[in-house]
Amino acid sequence: MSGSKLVDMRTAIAEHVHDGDTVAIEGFTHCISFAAGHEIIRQRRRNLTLARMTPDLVYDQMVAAGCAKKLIFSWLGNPGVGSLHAIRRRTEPAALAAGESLLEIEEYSHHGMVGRYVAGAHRLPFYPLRSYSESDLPNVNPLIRTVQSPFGAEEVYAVPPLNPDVTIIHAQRADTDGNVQMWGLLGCQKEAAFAAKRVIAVVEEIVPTSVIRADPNRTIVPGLIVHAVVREPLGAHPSYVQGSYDRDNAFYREWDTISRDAAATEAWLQEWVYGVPDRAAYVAKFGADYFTRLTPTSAPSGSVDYGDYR
Amino acid sequence: MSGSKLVDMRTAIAEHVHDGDTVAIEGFTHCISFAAGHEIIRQRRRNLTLARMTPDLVYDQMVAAGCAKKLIFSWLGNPGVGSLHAIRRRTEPAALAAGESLLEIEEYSHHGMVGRYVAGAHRLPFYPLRSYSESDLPNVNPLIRTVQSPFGAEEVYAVPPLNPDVTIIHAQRADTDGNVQMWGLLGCQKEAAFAAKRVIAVVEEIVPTSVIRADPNRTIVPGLIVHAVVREPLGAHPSYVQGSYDRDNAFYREWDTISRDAAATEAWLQEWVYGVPDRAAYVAKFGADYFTRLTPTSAPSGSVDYGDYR
Amino acid sequence: MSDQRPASKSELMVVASAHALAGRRVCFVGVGLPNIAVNLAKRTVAPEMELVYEAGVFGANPARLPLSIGDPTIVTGSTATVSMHDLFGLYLQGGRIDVGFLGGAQIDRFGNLNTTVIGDYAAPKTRLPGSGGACEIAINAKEILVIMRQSTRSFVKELDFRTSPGNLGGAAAAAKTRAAQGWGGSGPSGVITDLGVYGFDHDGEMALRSLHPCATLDEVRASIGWEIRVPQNVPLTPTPTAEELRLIREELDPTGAYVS
Amino acid sequence: MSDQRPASKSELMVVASAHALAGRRVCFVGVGLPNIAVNLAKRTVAPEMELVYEAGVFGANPARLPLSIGDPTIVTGSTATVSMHDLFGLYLQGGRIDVGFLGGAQIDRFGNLNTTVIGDYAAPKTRLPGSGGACEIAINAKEILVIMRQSTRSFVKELDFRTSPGNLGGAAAAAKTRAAQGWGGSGPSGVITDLGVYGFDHDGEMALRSLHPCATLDEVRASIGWEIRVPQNVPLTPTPTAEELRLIREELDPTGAYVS
Repeated sequence: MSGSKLVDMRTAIAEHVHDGDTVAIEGFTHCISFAAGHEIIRQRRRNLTLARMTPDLVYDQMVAAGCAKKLIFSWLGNPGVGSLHAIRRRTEPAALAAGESLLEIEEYSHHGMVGRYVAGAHRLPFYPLRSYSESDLPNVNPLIRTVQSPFGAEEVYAVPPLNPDVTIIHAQRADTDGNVQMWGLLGCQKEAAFAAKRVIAVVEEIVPTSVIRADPNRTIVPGLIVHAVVREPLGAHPSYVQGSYDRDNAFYREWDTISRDAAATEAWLQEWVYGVPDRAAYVAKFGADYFTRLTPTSAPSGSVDYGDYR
Repeated sequence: MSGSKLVDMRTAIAEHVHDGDTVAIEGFTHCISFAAGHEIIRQRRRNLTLARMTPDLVYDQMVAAGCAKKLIFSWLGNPGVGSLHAIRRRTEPAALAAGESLLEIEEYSHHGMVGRYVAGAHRLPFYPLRSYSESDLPNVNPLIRTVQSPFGAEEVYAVPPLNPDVTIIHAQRADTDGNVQMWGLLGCQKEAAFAAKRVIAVVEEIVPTSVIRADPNRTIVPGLIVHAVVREPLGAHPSYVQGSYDRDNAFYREWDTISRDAAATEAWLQEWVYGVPDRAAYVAKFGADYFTRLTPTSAPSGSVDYGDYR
Repeated sequence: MSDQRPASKSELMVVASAHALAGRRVCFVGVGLPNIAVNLAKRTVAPEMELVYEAGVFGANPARLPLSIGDPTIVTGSTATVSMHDLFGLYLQGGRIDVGFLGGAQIDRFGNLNTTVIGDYAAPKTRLPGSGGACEIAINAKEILVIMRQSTRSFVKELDFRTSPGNLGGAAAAAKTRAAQGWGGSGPSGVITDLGVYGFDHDGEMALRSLHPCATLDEVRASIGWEIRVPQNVPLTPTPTAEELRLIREELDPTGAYVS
Repeated sequence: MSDQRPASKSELMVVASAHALAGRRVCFVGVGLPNIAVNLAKRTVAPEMELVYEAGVFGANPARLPLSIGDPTIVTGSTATVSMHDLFGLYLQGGRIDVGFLGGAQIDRFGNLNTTVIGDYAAPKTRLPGSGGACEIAINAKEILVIMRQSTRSFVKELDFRTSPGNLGGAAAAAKTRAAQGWGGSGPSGVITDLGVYGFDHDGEMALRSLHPCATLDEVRASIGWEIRVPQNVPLTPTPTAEELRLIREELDPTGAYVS
């Protein structure tokens, strides 16, 4: 409909991510835009508030690179491996380097973080949920409060809306208008995108609008709310894209070793982030063979019929 | 996993729909289980509370047949045509027949009805929404109330959960465990099913579980919450099933004429509901040619790849 | 050879409604006349407009004129088909709809609408469809356009029931309520009838903006239940162009089912 | 020829956990040991069990052991893959989960769990992952099983932080709170460690139910930070069958990555 929103990652980040912004790079294990995270590091954004259910390696790297002043999250770890050491060094006073300050922390549960995005996306002043009861979390996070039901005497907990300045999602495909289709784990990509003031959609593949329109139930985010579309094959590595490539579990394990040491972490950032101009160069540096072993064999969904009604 | 839940419609209704129940036959224009509605009429269920966003012809027929004592809804009409005359005869005192009583009415807006199902499905004591502000609806429905946000001074409106005794949905396909897949307009099939104590899933086609598992993002209701699966081709006529058959707009218009007259309505019920033993006989009575003109040409979705990860 | 008949009142309603959509991006479509108006606008003054149907479709591309608001033709070829929870929560309440079309059985001078009952609620003379999505569209779409045929039964001094709020008792009250209750939109901006096009003055009251070429001021006044504001010099609603009439008559409603 | 080594402590944990799942229908799976336990149960005592992953999968059928809770292998071939909003709202909070597995850095005698911090919250000695879904699983799954290796650092008299409630200060308080606050479940029913299997007495306090064949009562007492209740005659945890060990060693964890 409107003109193409297709830009390269450098342009998308330069235009839509500013110092001091609240940024959500979402994707639950699946479809995490490491390509966007690395470009934010390269462009040396500062004082970001980083929101994400599971900060994962992408925020460990961004924190190590000095981009963040605050984290909003529900689970802080290297999934299946252990801790996020760079973040731990900024959250445990004993581990803090000279001249560094503690990260601000604002912490929820998974359902609470989902609820914050839902409230933001639905323009609601709060999201009610059955959680936090008899947990210490409300004691340390004043934004987890109770709400009185207008039906009966019951109270449940509530979280406030989260409206990121920019949400960045990765997915399998989009057209140049920004209509995004995704399959596999959906995480909270849709809710985080609708909650945001600006949306960057990063995809493995740009497809003609006719491909999108052939299966409209597969669309999770409409071009209406998308400001920039970036084509970035392998842009989610070391996380994965269902049907395209596997999670690089070896790298998740390797990061555990690298990130335990501040100097090794900095060296890794120099080599793999600052040392490459963009994601294409990062991919080339690994070499094509590296990704061949991460490529799954095919498991087709099959086609359904929408019917042509004239 | 568990044994097959496949039964015929007669058994499904006999076992799961009881006098006095709150029943939701959902489907927004699309996939309305007229086959279930007609079987409920044939089994002469009484004193039902009928919940549905848009009562449509199916509830007009059930009300005419004397099944209902109460309606819960958000829009009461023959979509694209006009009024539901049988229901109007039970809601307008001047039109009421001797010996009949007014239907009880509990009325919301579309978002409010959706919210009632969502609250029921999420086991929440209320659902907050931005609606009803300065409308007279809260004045005539005491279940539309305000709730105070715990963040700031704002009040929004809220509706209570709706948990039908039984929800009946129609869809394109399911396996015998009751894993249901649907495309096209999704309405509130998922939310109404999860909110219900019992679920009857009616489908055009029973498919092997492998077909379901080939495209898990297409599943809207899992077998976990389904009590009976009924195979009923053309079971949604005169409404439609995306990709299978078109909406029978001519019948929607014809019903406007039939239903204006109580005797004509009763004659129609005698011929097309009481006069046929089941949906197969109803379909046969129309004749195969009738449905040929309602069959669309093909518009395939295309297939996507989930990848085989071993 | 093209149809040379002058524009009918319905055609004038449709064309004036389409003109009111110029430059709008995202429109919540109702069935019947709004649907034709929106499709006409998309082919003329608002080519980038995205059609949203409350049934759960964004970016619809209907291959035929749908009878109902949930026709299968609005799904096939659309950019996104979603649950009604998403449609009402993310799209409408989320503030993504520029303009919503509403109609009604009754409208008052401040653009408040009744689609619920004629007579007493508990014992109505006429039971109407009710709100549907109207009462949330009224407060969450950024702007509301109303399409109604006018008569003293429909343009009334007092509504029997207020289903969907417009400018309440006037612009000052409405502005205060909108701010206090976090409404997403600014309410009704225009009313298009078979006789003319109306706007709302600074105090929130309806006023005639233009008179259709086929209508008279006497007709206008005789079919409104209050003394309607009429400017000193009433402009005429622009006559539909030959191309607009051709689109309606040949492409959008060739059988004349809606516009006749 | 099959591996004849006796069961290790980890294998005893896994097998005892699988036994605890007998007859359960819907299980919320965590990664690591719970994942192997659940898959073992599915092949032995609970063939009808449906695996639910918080990442958004119902009826998973993983072709390999996933490292993370969001591995692509849990999606391919599953019966339903849904958003996390649906997973946490419709499945968990909606009351559709029979049993949830939890672990933690600290547990107390009433089954309350800490996964947030060691030390002071604002200036922690060790920053742990936090709740994830644990604090809502704890109150919304119908029943909770805990799997943890025991030590005086983890089985403590006082939690540094209560992330997820168990039996609070005892069964009476917990029952009252569950009713008043509408919890969907009845809390912890068992704790499986590398040394034994624990249940909860009527007053809500943890008590040893069986001792693993490889463990001693002295080891048990020395690795718990309070005086653990031990029955007069402690039964031994049933020794894993050859088939159970074969399943673990040959099918579920052939590289010994999790169970060794």
